Amino acid sequence: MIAKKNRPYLFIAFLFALGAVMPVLLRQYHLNMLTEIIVFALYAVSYNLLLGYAGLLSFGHAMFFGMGAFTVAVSLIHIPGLSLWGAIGLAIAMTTVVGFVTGGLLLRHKGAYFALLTLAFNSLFCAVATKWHTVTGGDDGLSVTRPDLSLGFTTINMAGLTSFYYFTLVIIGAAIVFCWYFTQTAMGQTVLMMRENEERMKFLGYNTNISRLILFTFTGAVAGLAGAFYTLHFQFCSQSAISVDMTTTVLLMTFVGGTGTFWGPMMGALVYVVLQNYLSDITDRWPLFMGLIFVFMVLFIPGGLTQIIQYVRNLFSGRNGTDKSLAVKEGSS
Amino acid sequence: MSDFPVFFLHGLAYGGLLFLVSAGLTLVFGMMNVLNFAHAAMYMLGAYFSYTILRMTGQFWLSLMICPLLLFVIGAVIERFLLRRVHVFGHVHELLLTFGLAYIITEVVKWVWGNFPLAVNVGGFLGGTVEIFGITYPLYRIFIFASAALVGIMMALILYRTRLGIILRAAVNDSEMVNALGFNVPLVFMGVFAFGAALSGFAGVIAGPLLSTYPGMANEILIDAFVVIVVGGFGSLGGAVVASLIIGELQSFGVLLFPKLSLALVYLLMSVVLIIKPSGLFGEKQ
Amino acid sequence: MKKIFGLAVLSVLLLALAVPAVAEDTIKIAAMEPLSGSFKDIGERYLDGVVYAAKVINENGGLLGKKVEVIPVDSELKPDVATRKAQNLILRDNVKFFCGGTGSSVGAAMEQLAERQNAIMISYGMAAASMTGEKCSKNFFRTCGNTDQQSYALAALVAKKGYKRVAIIAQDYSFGQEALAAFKRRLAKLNPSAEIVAELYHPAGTKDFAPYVSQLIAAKPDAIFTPNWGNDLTLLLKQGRPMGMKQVVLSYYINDEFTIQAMGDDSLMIGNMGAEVYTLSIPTDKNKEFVAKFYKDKGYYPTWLRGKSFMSTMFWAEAVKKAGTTDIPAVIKAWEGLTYDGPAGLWTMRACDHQAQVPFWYTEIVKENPFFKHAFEASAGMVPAEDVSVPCAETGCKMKK
Amino acid sequence: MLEVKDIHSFYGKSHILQGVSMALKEGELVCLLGRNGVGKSTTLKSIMGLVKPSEGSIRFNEQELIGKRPYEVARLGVGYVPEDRRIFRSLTVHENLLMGIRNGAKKGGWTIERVYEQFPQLKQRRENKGGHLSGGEQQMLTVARTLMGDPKLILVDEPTEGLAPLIVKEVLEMLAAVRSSGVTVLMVEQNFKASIKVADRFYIMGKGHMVFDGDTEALLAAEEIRRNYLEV
Repeated sequence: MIAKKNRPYLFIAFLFALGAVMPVLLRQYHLNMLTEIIVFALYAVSYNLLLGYAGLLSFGHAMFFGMGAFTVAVSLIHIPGLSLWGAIGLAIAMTTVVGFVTGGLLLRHKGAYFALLTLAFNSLFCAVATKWHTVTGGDDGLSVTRPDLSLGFTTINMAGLTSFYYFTLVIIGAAIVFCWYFTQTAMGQTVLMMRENEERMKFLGYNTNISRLILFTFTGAVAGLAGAFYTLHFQFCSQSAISVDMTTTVLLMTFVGGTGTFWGPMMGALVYVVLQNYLSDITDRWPLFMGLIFVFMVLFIPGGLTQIIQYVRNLFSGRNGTDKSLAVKEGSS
Repeated sequence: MSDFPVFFLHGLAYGGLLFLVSAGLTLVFGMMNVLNFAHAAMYMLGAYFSYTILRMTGQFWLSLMICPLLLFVIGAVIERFLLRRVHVFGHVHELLLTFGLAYIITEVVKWVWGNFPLAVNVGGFLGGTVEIFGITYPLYRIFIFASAALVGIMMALILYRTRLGIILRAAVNDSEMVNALGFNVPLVFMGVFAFGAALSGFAGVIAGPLLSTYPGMANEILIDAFVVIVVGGFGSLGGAVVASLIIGELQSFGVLLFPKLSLALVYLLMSVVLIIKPSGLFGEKQ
Repeated sequence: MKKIFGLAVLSVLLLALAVPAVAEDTIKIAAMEPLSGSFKDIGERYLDGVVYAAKVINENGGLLGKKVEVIPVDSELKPDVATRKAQNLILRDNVKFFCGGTGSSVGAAMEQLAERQNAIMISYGMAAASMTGEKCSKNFFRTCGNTDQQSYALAALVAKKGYKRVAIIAQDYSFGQEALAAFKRRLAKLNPSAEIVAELYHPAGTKDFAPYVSQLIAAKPDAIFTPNWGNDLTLLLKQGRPMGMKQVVLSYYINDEFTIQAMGDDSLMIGNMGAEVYTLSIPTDKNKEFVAKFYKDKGYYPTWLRGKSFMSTMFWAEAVKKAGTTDIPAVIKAWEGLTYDGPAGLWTMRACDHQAQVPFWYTEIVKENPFFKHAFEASAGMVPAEDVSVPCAETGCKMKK
Repeated sequence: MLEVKDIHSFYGKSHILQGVSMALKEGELVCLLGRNGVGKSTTLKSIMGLVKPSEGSIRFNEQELIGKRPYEVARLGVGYVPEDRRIFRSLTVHENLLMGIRNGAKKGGWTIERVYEQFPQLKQRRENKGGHLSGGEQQMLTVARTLMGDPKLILVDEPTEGLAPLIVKEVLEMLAAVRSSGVTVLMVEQNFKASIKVADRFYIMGKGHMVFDGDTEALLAAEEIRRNYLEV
């Protein structure tokens, strides 16, 4: 048996290996979908750091996703000769700054107030993106072409799907691992404990406001990275990347996957993208299904897919009874 | 500025409608700390019920009475059987629940009534016009403001002149304590939520003839109503009154004075208020 | 254990993606329309016309010996959604032809995608002039009029009626701005003495039009021109009329039966005028025959949207027939300069910008009409194609061939 | 009058009460002592129905309280004076007192007039907003508000926390007076030196369960218990 401590690393390694062989196994169409899943997985992971770890329900995460998406699109169009790295770097820098500034304003509130404010701010950003036609393309959006990837010793053409898929796998994969690592660090643990007992943390001398601001900025930058790849993937960016819908999308993914674990939201992203691709082909009433899934899950499986999997696993391993902890998890808020 | 009075009237009418929509929202938010995403969907439901009643009877006043009652019942059922169940899980789950409900209600409406705008005409006395400030002005717009004023005064009387009002205001401060003092807070909450729903239905009936009734009407008003809450102060009824009127006038005069900025003005106002007074104009510090 | 279980689930889900699709021997054309959301009724009517055209083609022996298959795609009126789905269709089903009528933003994004993926995008309703102007592409064809042409047609109507004071109002985004600019340009040329007494822009989806209406009335115009559509047109009239806005309204899409119904009051609409590429009351024999056949088949009329997408699809089929192949470069080449003599007159696909040169049909809304119980259009009059044409040199299109 | 038997309560995942038992006789003033975080407040909340024990029983005048909601418990005659006072900040003092009257309470007993008589300070400030009162006044107001409901038993959570020594004395005297008027009092305290002057009997809690039960003399004698379970 492998030491418990090393299991996550093994898991990560396996995921990368699995990802690496996918272009051989999958047809182009599915590879395309998988790329989208990976991008959204990072977006969902970043959101879960806020919701699942710090207990902050934000309705404004698309601000950062969209900001990253637009930064890449606008900079690629207006800065001739900008490299892929440069565009991505700009997106991260931009979202870090925006995260820090908005975080300073918004984090003065908690709970439902925070949710409401983030929603209002998201609407503001979306309105600006729609109105500022000369830069953002307004309703028409912006089309971009992926530049080639320069690695110093060689240049890789990014026009094809497979090469872009590998690029996504490596960069986004690394970002996800970094997020996971973040939760294991002292900083991450601080945030975790903060959710459980903020008063006690304050008592012990932690500045919870600063911790929260750092986390908010960090998740913003990560979402910005996801947004950057969203533009690169579709080679297109429009105001829907920054719309409130994009926030509800990530909320749904995170919630369906389960906020209780780090890996749950990734599963949520996968299910969401697959469902969206098939359901919206089958029925034009898919918002209804989305609503039903939401209500059903809130009422009966608040722990998301993770909870179901845990339940099934418990059945197999012969442990009886459901895990009490999930049912009362949010009880104290 | 000879147009001043007319544009002021325009602002009052739209501000009044905004208040009607946000009053229930802010009440529920203030009392129960639930940000009800389904509020605008219920407002839409009110408009559609009204459409059907008008088609069947042609009686606008009748639908103005029946629709809020229907929404009251729907609100009570939602609170009793859905919202209360997730209350123990905290506000995240409450928000998500109302969020899902908003989707469901919107889709059901599209299913039942179709996807295109429906015409609602008040007709009769209210459909007429009056001469005011030397121009012809639709009476209905004045009626909107009058109903908003009436609702506002009624709510203020309940809150500040009755024992129920004391209980409600106490519940805003600390609902658990009200419960521990021997009041059936769950019942109070159910009543508040249902009343909020009824108000949204009332607003829907009023809005139908002005804005026409269509599935997108919910989302369009929701963000405006949220901005009213942010600007006015979380859960403050007086704040909602002031913020609704400010936003109504801002949009009206904004169109006249800064046509290029009209959409952004509202958000600009919100940002300024947030920076200067984060808890809103009339909000208590959290 | 937990991780391994998760892995198993993940792997199964991933492998489930790899189910192979069955290839069919049809010519596929994907119709990108909003089939959910607020503009569903528009998308569905456009789609209806495309499907009907495919039926007509298939009943007459198909295209190049194959059946035409229409794939409805819900664009949700979002360019990102539309391109994502289109991309999937290209990768999965090898679809090469796309068409659509709703949302210039969707059209612009599809134009780029078509160029990148060597496909063809056909617009029978997306009207932004720039798509065949500075943004033009060899992979993009527009069979309907564009904002320039449509504004020119309405300016011609205003000049003909002799209105001197004209107020204009539009949605504040590229479509509205382009439409107003073209209208002003043309009117100044056709009738230099006409005066624009008010020019207003409002956000798309405005709820309260009162402040705008007051300004329109204050300007005391003879007529009001607006390219507004959907609820923005309904509310402008519905809120404006009771406030004393009595003037004739000239609009792009006045002949939309849904808009007229949504008013709920015919008197708001009677007297208003519009101009379109296709409208039900075109008094030609070809059109009467088409309307009669369609009505017999479906039990309802091929109102403007259905007619436009029908003719557009027929036009495309002509091009494919002429090319003799579905090979994209060949179809592009065959279509350039091709003409189609359909129910709405003679259409010519111009090679320089892929903008069809089409006549326009103007109508006035009247109470009595042979089609509906509610008010609808009177018999249409024609504005010849030459009168609304923008010369190649003025479009701004530099097509890379 | 009140009999708590072997109750277990959870707060999230943590097992806070691990078999707490205690009993109160009518007319007693009992003080529950113990260090921070051992579960004193949770015990009161469990009685009040604000926290739901998973096992055990709580009987008040022969009625089972577990499973009852807070307002039902209150209607049986249990008053709750919470930690950090929790007056209604935006209501006036007078309105706060009105909130204490519950429907169905028997007439007589505590009336507004009697409360103002007992607490003249509150009368002076009757039109002031609750949020504008001083700490001591707020504490008075919470107790007075609870008395308005004519409780047979009141649960008082750390009434002296954060108050100046002079006010502490005043508050404790007030509670003694309440007891003298015939109301049974269960008070949670950390400040054992102050409470020793007013309480008839003491319970001391260790982590999640009782470790001591006895009167003042017994407590003074049990030096080891005091050293181990009370603050140094």
